[in-house]
Amino acid sequence: MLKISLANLDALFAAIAEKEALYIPTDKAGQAQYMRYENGMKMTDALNTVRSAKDFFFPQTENLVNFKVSGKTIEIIDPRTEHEDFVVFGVRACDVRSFSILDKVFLLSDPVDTYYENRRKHGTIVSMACTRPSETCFCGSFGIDAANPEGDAVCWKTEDSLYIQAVTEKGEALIEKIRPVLEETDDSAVEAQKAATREIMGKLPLAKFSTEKFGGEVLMKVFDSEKWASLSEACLGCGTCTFVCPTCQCYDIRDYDTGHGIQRFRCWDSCMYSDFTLMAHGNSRLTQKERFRQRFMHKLVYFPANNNGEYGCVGCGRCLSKCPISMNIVKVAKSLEGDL
Amino acid sequence: MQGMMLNRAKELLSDGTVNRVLGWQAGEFVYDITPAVFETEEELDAGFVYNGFCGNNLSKYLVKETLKDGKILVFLKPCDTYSFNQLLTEHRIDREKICAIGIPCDGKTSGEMLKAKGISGITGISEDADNFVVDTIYGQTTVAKADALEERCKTCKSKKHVAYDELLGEDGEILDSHRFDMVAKLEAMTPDERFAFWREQLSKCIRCNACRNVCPACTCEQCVFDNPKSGIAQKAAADSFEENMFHIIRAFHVAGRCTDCGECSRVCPQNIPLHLLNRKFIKDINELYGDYQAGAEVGTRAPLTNYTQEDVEPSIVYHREGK
Amino acid sequence: MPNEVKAFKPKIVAFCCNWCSYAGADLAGTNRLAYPADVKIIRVPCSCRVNPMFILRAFQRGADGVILCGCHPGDCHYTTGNYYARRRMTLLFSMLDFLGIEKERTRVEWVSAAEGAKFAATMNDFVATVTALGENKRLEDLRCKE
Amino acid sequence: MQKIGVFVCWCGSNIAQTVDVQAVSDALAKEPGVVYSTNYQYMCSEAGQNLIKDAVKEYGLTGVVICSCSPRMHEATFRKAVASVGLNPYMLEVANIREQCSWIHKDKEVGTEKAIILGRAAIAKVQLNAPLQAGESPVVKRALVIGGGIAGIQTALDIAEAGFEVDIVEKNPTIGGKMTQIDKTFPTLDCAACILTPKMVDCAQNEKIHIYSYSELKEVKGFVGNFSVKINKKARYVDENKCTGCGECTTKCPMKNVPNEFNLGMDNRRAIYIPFAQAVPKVATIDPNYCNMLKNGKCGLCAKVCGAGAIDYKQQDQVIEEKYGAIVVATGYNPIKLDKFDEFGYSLSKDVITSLEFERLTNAAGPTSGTLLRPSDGKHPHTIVFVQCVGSRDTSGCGKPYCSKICCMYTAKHAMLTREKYPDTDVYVFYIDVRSPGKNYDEFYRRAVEQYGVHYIKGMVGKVAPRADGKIMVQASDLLANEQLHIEADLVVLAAAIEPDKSARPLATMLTASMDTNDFFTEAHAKLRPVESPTAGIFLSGACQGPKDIPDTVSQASAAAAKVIGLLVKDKLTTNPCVAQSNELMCNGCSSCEKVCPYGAITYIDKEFRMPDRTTRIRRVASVNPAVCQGCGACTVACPSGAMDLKGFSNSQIMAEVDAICQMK
Repeated sequence: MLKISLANLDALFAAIAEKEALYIPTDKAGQAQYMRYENGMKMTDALNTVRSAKDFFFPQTENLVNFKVSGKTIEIIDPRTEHEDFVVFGVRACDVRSFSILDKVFLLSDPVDTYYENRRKHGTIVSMACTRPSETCFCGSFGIDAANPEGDAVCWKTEDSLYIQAVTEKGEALIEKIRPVLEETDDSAVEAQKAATREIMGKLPLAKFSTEKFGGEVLMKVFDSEKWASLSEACLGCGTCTFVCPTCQCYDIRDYDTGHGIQRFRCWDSCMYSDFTLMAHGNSRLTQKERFRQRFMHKLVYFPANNNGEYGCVGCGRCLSKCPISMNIVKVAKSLEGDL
Repeated sequence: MQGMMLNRAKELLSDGTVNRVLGWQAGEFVYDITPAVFETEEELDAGFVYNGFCGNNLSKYLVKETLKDGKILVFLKPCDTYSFNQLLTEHRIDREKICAIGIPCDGKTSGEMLKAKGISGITGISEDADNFVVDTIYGQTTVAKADALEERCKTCKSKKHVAYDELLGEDGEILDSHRFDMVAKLEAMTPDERFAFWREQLSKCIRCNACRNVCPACTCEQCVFDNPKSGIAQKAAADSFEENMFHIIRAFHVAGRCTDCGECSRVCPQNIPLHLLNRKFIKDINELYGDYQAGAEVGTRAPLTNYTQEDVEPSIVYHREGK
Repeated sequence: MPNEVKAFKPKIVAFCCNWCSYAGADLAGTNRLAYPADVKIIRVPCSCRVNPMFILRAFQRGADGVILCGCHPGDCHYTTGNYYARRRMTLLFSMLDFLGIEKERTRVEWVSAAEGAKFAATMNDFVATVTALGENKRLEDLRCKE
Repeated sequence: MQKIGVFVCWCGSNIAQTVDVQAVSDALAKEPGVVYSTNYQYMCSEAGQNLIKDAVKEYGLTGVVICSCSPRMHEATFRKAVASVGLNPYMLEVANIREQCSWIHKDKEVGTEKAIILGRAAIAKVQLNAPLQAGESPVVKRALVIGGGIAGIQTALDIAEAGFEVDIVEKNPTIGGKMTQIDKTFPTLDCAACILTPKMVDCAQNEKIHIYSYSELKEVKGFVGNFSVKINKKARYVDENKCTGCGECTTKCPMKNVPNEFNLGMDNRRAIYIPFAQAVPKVATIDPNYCNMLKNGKCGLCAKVCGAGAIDYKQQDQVIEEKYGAIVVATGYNPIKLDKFDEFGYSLSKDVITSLEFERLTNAAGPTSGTLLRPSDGKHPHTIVFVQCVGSRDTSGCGKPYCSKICCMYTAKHAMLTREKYPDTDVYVFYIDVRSPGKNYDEFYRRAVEQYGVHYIKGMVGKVAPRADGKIMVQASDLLANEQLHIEADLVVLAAAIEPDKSARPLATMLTASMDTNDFFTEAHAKLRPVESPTAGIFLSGACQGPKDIPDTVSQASAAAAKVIGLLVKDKLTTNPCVAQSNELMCNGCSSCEKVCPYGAITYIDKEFRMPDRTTRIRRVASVNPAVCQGCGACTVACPSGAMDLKGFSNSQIMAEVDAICQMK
């Protein structure tokens, strides 16, 4: 176990930033968000960023291919370049887990999404254990330990110090680079904090919340539930839940006419949108009820059915606090589980 | 008030005056209220709620609800009644199918507002006349209501209901709210400062469309930004231009029609002060073409579908006071 | 001359109503009243046809200035079109200014069919103003640049 | 994707001189969708049009772009050409590379580059064009003539002759115009009144003609075939229907010292007056600036003496609304004011007069009853100096840059008549050039010099200085003899330049008709459409279009009448198919578009729609009446959902043009 005094945090960041691009969660325009580290930048006190850390590997928009048009000729240009190495610092346990969910979609099954792979390969995740979880947190429901997150390296922040430990080779390589600013210590303080956090986690209102009744087995039962109508009644059809969600992975591919060519890009899509899966014949999901149902079916039923029971949710609670009408996966699951 | 509303709703349901009730439903944590349609007294008893967190403007749901058969009861806070009138003006809702009950409002807050005060781990909230008492797993905190109010409520333009079939409680007055102070403050900045301000704010936009979808003035059958044939359809704010474009055009499309209900800013997950764009238009309209409050009356002609021969020239923008 | 800095030539889009300003532009041509080639005219039936979307679109695609010319208020071929255009543009320009975008990049000018000289003078002045401002940076879309 | 043909016109050298037409057609050939691109000397010629037609047929073109002069000039020509070979005329766009390119840019590289971009924009637009079908609109079979001078009179008579109703609006109390003030006309020397007044009477008696005298236009709305006009009939305080024109009142009115404008202020009239004996209508008018009764309610003498009881001091301006199919502008001219020309001493001496004043001094109905006498002392002048080009052909900025055209001839007339009537008079004419083209004009001028012994001196007058003894010193140079002349004159006559009447500019604005920098109305084409304004349905008659003498004016007046008749004989005009159209699927029924429509072309209907989920829904949607819509596009911007679009100028077409113009390089 290595540590650095909180007063010296700047030195740690500077040391990382010297070697690689560093992103930390900071307060910008009143919101916690990841920003590229610049000298003097402070880490946020907020529990988590509004947007999740998935942006680093699956950004909201990404160019796939460019077509350069001049007169009647079209040239095809691959915009990809080898991504620079970067470090994402301070990722919470829930968000770290989201990467393994995204990996299952983009990386671990054919075809491999080379755009995602490019970013994933060059990114090092430094996670941060939670100490003050919120009432909207329910990562525990998915077997995530907020006190001891996954990641290439893990950090714990106490009153006065930041403790850091490498978990993977990437993590070790990073710590090797910044070793001079760190000092060796035992893990007693960290263990004490873990215990404290776990105790708080147990007291959270959603500590007992579980999705275990859901999965591939109950597909039709959930799908056909009459409750979807009332649950989706007030849904605005906006994309807030999907866009703040660390595991939502749907995207649309669009062409942008630049005037001298086409940029074919992908951008996040939302199953809540009326043009989601719009095809030439029209949309198979005719009303907001079907679109709304899709999102929760995906997270609670389709994803576990296809991924050995793993749910497509990490319990970060972003949708709970951000949905304009306060409708969310917890309310949906609680409403439906009675019938299962 | 919640009790009065509940009783009246039940009466009207049971005597057949209305078939459905549009109101607010309780959630997990007191603050997470969801708009809901109640069809029976049992449903009302089980979930109907009206408290300091019932911020949602229900008027827009009437667009969808009045397409259905039967009559619906809707509870309207003073500022929601302006949206209600504007929707009537634009023929978007069917007045015949609505029973509107005006209800008082002391200003609303939200879970987000409380959390912005550093409160976390909320397990319960109770309210008295002046305060919210918030229980958390980390202890109890008392927050003065006046402090916790949403920005739009701190600068509330009116406690007066401009439309209703019946009224519960006392009607209020139109207020002198200083709601344009922040706009004026921005106007007084240099263009560079304003540019920096808006770039910082709008660069947060994730184009979730929550602002648009919640807006009672945005009831288009298909938004130009969703219509691939419009030539300006955008699914994501791919760059700074598109961030600007979306918000400028959206504000322009609702200019003269926006009642300043503030829902856009309330729902923005990134807390972008979007209402300032709308208020800028309202302020300009008031100053250049005379005071106009959208939704104050049914059937008025919006400033952008109106003119006078003596209107100021666009060049006023170059000569106006300020920087 | 590889080191020579190419003088900034602004891109100016001029929306001209068919009845007055486009005819005014024709008259400027007939009278050989020169104005910079940076100005390219788009003919619209009336100033009220110009949607703010068009103006933003022009900036997006690389315009450095956009000017809207129509009949003088009171003289609209369609009687009232320019009155609506006047309100729309006043509010739009004010909003652009509110966002910190240089207000001098947009302009409305009323030019009648008889005012060829005014058309040329207006364009000369507008080009000079926009040239002084330099490239449009605040409302640019980098994707459209090469 | 369209198959587009591009045709670049040289316009002789008008375009080709500053635009490399070959480079333009080569560059545009490379644009997507362009299958044929060429250039030709005159696209509008028959050969040029055939070139286009052949290409449409040979290449199966679905879209055509003409890079040429302004679409206001030849768009219709080209559209007709492509329509004749089966292509929808609205599949053609014109890139204006003459008025908006070659004529304003001197540098060929710059001009060429801009022409290519303008061509690209037109191609981008055509890509999105759709075939359109023209509708029809009825023609109101009534014409309006603005101005009751010889031009307006002739036009009105000719139109009425063809059987159509005509209204003349004249701002003065009588029709007749400038010609009523002229004594004799060149080159025949017949008396102006003798040839004009019968025509005035014809007008008054023609049942197809209605004269609104002492009236002015207040408002013009509408479009060709269907103008709606408000005429302000000024109060003349005399009931036109009762007044018999006996003139009793004009002899009894106690206000005797009102300057008489008919005689250019050289004598006086009363506050109630009939401008001259042959006025039409022969009706008295009270001048409210001088009438005591109107100013302070004291007098009322004219009412007392009027046997017909026609005097009405309470008369108000009256606004008359009328619909017309065509409007003719015949607003005429005026001599310029000479106060800026100190060197000619016009304001220093009463004996320095303008040519029009000279006409009055020699006219039997003039202030001197036709005897040529000096205004200052009423004595017969023995030496008269005529100065030509006063304010004409003047590039100093004081006067007018153009030649006023009529001065050479009327000065010759004045000189000749003076010498004939008063052979003891020495007559000098100072000129820059003598311009006498026209049938029998040069012969006329030569007669003045050769038979009548008028001293024509090439040279300009430098100074005209009145002397205390009443003589006027004229200092001038004789360019041919190369000497300075000092002439002691008794009378100096200045041939003042002429300019359009002041009412022309506001009128042009009302009519949305073009004017040039000198305020002359612009014709649709200087050679080919000289009597039409570029604004459809507006025609030009007489000096409002440029300086003209009487024969030219009358020819043009008849030509304009012929054009009007050609329009009025049609029962219907094909209407502009570029009208608004609402996409019902996207329409919210919010009424924004209806509120901004100036024609009331938009109504709402409740319509049943099948929804994607197989339910049906009745929705309120906008519906545009294409016969009423004029295509301004106000509704398209008022519509927030973009449901309302304008055919021919659609959102996507305009944005395609924007894109093409802004394309980054």
